[in-house]
Amino acid sequence: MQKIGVFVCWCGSNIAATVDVQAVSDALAKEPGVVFSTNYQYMCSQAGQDMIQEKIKEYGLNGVVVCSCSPRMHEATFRKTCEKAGLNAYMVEIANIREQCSWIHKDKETGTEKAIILGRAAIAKVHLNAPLTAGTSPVIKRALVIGGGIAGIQTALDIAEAGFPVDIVEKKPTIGGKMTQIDKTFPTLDCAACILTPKMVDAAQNENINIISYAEVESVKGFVGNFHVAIRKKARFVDESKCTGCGLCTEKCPQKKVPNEFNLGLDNRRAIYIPFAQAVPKVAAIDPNYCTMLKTGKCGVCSKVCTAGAIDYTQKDELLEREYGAIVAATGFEPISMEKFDEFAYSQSPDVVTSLEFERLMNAAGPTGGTLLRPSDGTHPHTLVFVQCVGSRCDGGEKGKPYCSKICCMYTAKHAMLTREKYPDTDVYVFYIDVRTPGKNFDEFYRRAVEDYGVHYVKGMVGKVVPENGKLKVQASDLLGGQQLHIDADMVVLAAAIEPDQTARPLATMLTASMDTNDFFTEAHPKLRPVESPTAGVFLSGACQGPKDIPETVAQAGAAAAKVIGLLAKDQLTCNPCVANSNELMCNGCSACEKVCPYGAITYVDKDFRGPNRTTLRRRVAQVNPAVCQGCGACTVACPSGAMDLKGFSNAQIMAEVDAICK
Amino acid sequence: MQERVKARAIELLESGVRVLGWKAGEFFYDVTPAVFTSREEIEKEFVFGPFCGANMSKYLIAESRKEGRVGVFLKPCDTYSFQQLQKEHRIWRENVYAVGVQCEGMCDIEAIRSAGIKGILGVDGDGSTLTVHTLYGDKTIARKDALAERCACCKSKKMLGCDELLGEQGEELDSARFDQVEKLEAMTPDERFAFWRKELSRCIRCNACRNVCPACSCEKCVFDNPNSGVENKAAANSFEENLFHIIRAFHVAGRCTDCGECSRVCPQHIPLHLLNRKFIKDINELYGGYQAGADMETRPPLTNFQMDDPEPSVVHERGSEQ
Amino acid sequence: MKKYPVSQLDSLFAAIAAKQRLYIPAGEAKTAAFQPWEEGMRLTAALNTVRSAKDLFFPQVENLVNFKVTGKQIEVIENRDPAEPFVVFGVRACDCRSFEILDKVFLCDPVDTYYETRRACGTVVTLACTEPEETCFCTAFGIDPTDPAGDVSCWISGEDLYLRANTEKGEALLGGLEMLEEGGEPVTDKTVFDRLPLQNLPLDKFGGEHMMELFRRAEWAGLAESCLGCGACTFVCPTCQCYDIKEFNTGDEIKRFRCWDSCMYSDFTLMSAGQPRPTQLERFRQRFMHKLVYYPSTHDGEFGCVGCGRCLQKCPISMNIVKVAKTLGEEKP
Amino acid sequence: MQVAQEFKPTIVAFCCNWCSYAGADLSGTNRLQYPANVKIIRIPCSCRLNPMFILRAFQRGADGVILCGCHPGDCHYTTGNYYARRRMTLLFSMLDYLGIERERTRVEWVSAAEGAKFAATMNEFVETVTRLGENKRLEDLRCKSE
Repeated sequence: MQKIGVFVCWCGSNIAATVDVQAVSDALAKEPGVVFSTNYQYMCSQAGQDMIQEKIKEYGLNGVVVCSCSPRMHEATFRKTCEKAGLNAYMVEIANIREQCSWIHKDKETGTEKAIILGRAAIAKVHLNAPLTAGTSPVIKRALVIGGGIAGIQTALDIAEAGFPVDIVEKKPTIGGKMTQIDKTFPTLDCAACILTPKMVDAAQNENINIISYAEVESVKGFVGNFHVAIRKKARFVDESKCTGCGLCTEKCPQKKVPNEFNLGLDNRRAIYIPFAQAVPKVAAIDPNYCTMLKTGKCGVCSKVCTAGAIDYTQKDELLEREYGAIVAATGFEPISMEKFDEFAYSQSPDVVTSLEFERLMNAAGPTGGTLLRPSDGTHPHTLVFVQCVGSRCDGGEKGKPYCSKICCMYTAKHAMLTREKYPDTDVYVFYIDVRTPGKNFDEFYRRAVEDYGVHYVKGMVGKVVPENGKLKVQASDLLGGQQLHIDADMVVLAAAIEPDQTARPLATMLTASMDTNDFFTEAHPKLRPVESPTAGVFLSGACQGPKDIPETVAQAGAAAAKVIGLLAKDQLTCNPCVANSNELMCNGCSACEKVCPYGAITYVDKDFRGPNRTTLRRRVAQVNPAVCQGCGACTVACPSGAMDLKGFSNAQIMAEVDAICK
Repeated sequence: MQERVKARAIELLESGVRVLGWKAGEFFYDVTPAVFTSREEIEKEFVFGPFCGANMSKYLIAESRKEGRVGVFLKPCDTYSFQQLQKEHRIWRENVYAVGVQCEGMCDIEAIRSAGIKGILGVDGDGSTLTVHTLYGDKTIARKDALAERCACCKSKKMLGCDELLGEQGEELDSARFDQVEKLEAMTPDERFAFWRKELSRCIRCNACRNVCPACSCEKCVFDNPNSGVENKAAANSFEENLFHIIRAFHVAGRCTDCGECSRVCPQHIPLHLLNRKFIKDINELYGGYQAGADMETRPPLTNFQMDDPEPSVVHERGSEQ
Repeated sequence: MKKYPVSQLDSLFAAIAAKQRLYIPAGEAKTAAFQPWEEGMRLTAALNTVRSAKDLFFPQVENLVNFKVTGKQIEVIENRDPAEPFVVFGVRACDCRSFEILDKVFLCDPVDTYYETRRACGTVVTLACTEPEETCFCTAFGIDPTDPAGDVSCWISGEDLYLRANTEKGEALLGGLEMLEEGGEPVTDKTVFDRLPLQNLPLDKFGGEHMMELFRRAEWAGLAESCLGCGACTFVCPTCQCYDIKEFNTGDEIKRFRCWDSCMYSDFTLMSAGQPRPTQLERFRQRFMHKLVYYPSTHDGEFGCVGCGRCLQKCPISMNIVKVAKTLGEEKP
Repeated sequence: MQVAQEFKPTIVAFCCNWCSYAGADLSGTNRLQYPANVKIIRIPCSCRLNPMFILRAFQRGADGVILCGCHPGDCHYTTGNYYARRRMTLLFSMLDYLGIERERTRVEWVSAAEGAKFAATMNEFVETVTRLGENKRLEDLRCKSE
């Protein structure tokens, strides 16, 4: 018989308002095995925890039930508390009378009644709890960062600085990500490349960082501290170890008509190319979709001109098997496609561009060498219209995204400002729903655009853009002026919403990390654990978790790195002791459990058992590896004889809860 | 066939293996599974005839663990159980010499009795009608009426995984074995409930169905295990009747080869095979055709899945007009 | 001797049922059972029921007592089923004999009051056999199926049902049935019973004398080897009397009940020390030694079997007391 | 009808620890109401739910049982809910086959982000079961006392 203590928490008024905590602790005091029962304002406070410890000693409690908030919130807290008082951590059960009771019921009577039942269930379970001791599993001291943008680079650098080896897997031929395509950064207007490329070089030179570019993660197995990852290194047809990055091949290649993705197709590159001058690694890659040699077997110019003899048309994809202790997702974002927004004539006129394309048009390394020219006729535009929230903040969402993309207001202010600065003869209009400028020096920045640079900010949405003899007829509403505006623009710039990279969803599935409905990774806790995924050992860096600007991304990247370092700094991880174990006397050896185990934690041995009348029987029985078992319980149901049971969630315990609830 | 089987049994015995077969009883129909260890025994008591319904495969769990080899005669349907048990590592194959025996369907003495024939002393005639000798003179019955239900809708005459075959290797048959299940499915829930109450309320929890079932070969059955939470010795009320049969059917789901022993041995003639067949039918319909014991490789449906498996709500949608 | 036209059995049953609950063997042959009579219910065509008449006196599950625990208080609550008089009609001679065997067990000191009450409440109306099954061997135990005992004995002969009261209870029952007319004697033809294949069981060796010898016989191994360890034989047997006492916790009280147990079960009389009969061989031997040796040895030679033949029909592997008796009973050369 | 109004069914909701239990918490955090006769039991994964637990619940007086787990593909243990899905499908089908009201049992996939869905599901389920009335077909009278 257990000696159980019951501790009912008011959670200030969160619980006490709709649950008569006194009545609850009184009612539960009458339950069999309960020797002490009380209630207190904040059980999780130091004072509350002290009381629990005190009572454990005073009454020699060997079971504790805390009626409080969700176990997902404070189970760990109270387990530690009890452990300090010499009680095994797994002799504690939480009755969730806040999230699942006081917060969803208005009527105090109902709430109280339900709280008592939930308490009873927890007590019934504790009666059957047994002390559990956690096993340990070793930590592989190596991290994987998926995505080589500013987020991934920063995370990798910070981890590497702490002395742990990191692999960066980047699907493009170079790291750098979106930031490489950006011209200047708000609110300081300093050059993006100037601050990014040194970091890229640092990453390349750091002996703890290994960049696996032009590669993608193919499969992830294992668990925290012990992931097994297969990485597909796509064939570049260029030997990285030999290529010097001289770029001769990219000049001689006869295939000139390849849209240059770095400039978003605003100009062309060759079939063999180096994405941009500061690429890391600075190694050419052959685009198999355009290379005549690879397609027809005729050409081979690049291999002739390559003095380093780095060209290798026979190169194949390479599959790397690596082991990691932690994984960071830093898969970043993409602007959404503009197809669905034909009212802005994006597909009809080359002079309607997205903001990112505009970045390239403004960029010295861009298609126009940094002078702003209309893509259609290369003339200098005089009237520019910036359209905000294209695809952002769309209710319904069938067309765009329900969320705010967060960065558009600021980069548009930047664009407008830069345009006016470089070309004072231009008229710049910005159509907006709201201008959102929270952030250090953000609002000042926006006001400078309006006040010092005379950018015309118009509250209202653009209804239609019609290309008409070389002009773009913009039809918009001015909500404040209460009038319809008709502007003959030379260029229209669309602030396209941003969405998670397409590779994020399949990756999340591989990582068993959950995602929200917009395919952003969900964090373990929206406030308290923003850079961790609910899946242990998987961390989140940058825009893959939600829209972010550069400073935020870098900050989160560092935070993720800190978490990874904290994990890798451990030699052993204490495993979850709530694992399956098989009662060999009842095991049939039928392998059903082994088949459903996702971790391969179950193995079989032939064992001799004492049979009746001093005989021995050899039987095949299952054995569970507690370090590998993650405690899902699939095996317990697959096992017909019930030989397989789950510690902490045993058949008996769950049925006891059922009984208590249905009583 | 009787003679061929007997002759082979003797050869096997003399080659040094114990022989597991059917032993004659007081009457012509009450044959008992037995291990034969001497030639005389076989000559005197070994039978293989229309009343050798017993499925020998389950005995192999124990027999194959003993010293030396055991020879066994298996009817086509028995071979499915035989293979399923190997799949579950229950039979030590190396200690077994399996002889497949082709079968043209077993008779069921209970079927003859239900035809109102009393005091049965003997049966002969292999044709379409049987002559039954009784205390009250001779009676006749159509062979099909004397046939065991499971044989009337035999699913396969294929003999699997045997070391040798007596008689022609057979084929899988497209049997009408799901007809009764469909009939039940077509009923309203109330009718189904009434039907099963009537049947299951007769259950006396003698465990014959469980103990004869090759799939029910657990070292310790949950219903005998005081710690399982469902242990019970008698069906105290309608709930426990349901509980026992639902859980049993569930535990053998995807493993039951539909050998029909459960229904054969039920002293209360509860059509237990209709529970197992329901699962088999569902599995076939929802997850693609699967026959337990048909091969050694395929993953049993309950330890397997497809990403696009139907949702549990299909149950609600099916026949939701009711 | 009284008589009544068989054609009007319904009204006879109605008359009895009007006064007290009446059970008759009804239902289709293969699932015949003693059932509370209701309008239109017919006697089954089957010679005998699947479960014996013992159920009415010693049901498979029977409430004993309830406990209610409040704090440290344990309250004991009587919950035995109410004792109401009933009549069971159509009990065969074999089942009727089984009551004597059960009485010796349950009514000797200490008396099983649950059984006692039911016996006191029940009036047994037997029915003589005319068409035995090949599996019948009651005659081997000195039972005359054509002249059954019971409070009232009945014969169906020609168009009529003949009734004879053997006890006061019987008198009382028949006395209350005005529609009965005085009648002559039924004609009974015994010849078919002489043709019964199993009537001459070699039983001389059984009983107390050769206990240890029989216990040690090597044949047990062969007899028991294919036993599945199910309880079919036990539960259809009219004389099996073993039960287990179990408790069911409903959450607010504990119900103690008893239910039939079977010596064939692996957990039968399981003790903290373990299983006294570790293999099926011992369990199997126990059951038949009990029927043929232990029981007679303690009840002046009376066997614990009545030859109803149920186990012959119901055993999944057709192993039964007849095979055992013949194997062990026949003198070995 | 009147009775159906007053009748308060007992509902047992088994929730997987990673998605649905968190979803339930979220509906609490967002103060989304659902009837108090829903009581949640936390299990590590939907694949931990043994059919015996469901029958046990009905035996002990539950009128409806619902299982909530991660959406297929999002299982914290990768494959658990796929097995649960098959098991429950077959079990429910069998219960229906025995004539037990199919609406008493249900599976719903609720992610940690779907607090609203959780509340809605529970409201809807309680309504359905209330309409069905007391569980009679799978009851154990011994547990109905008092």
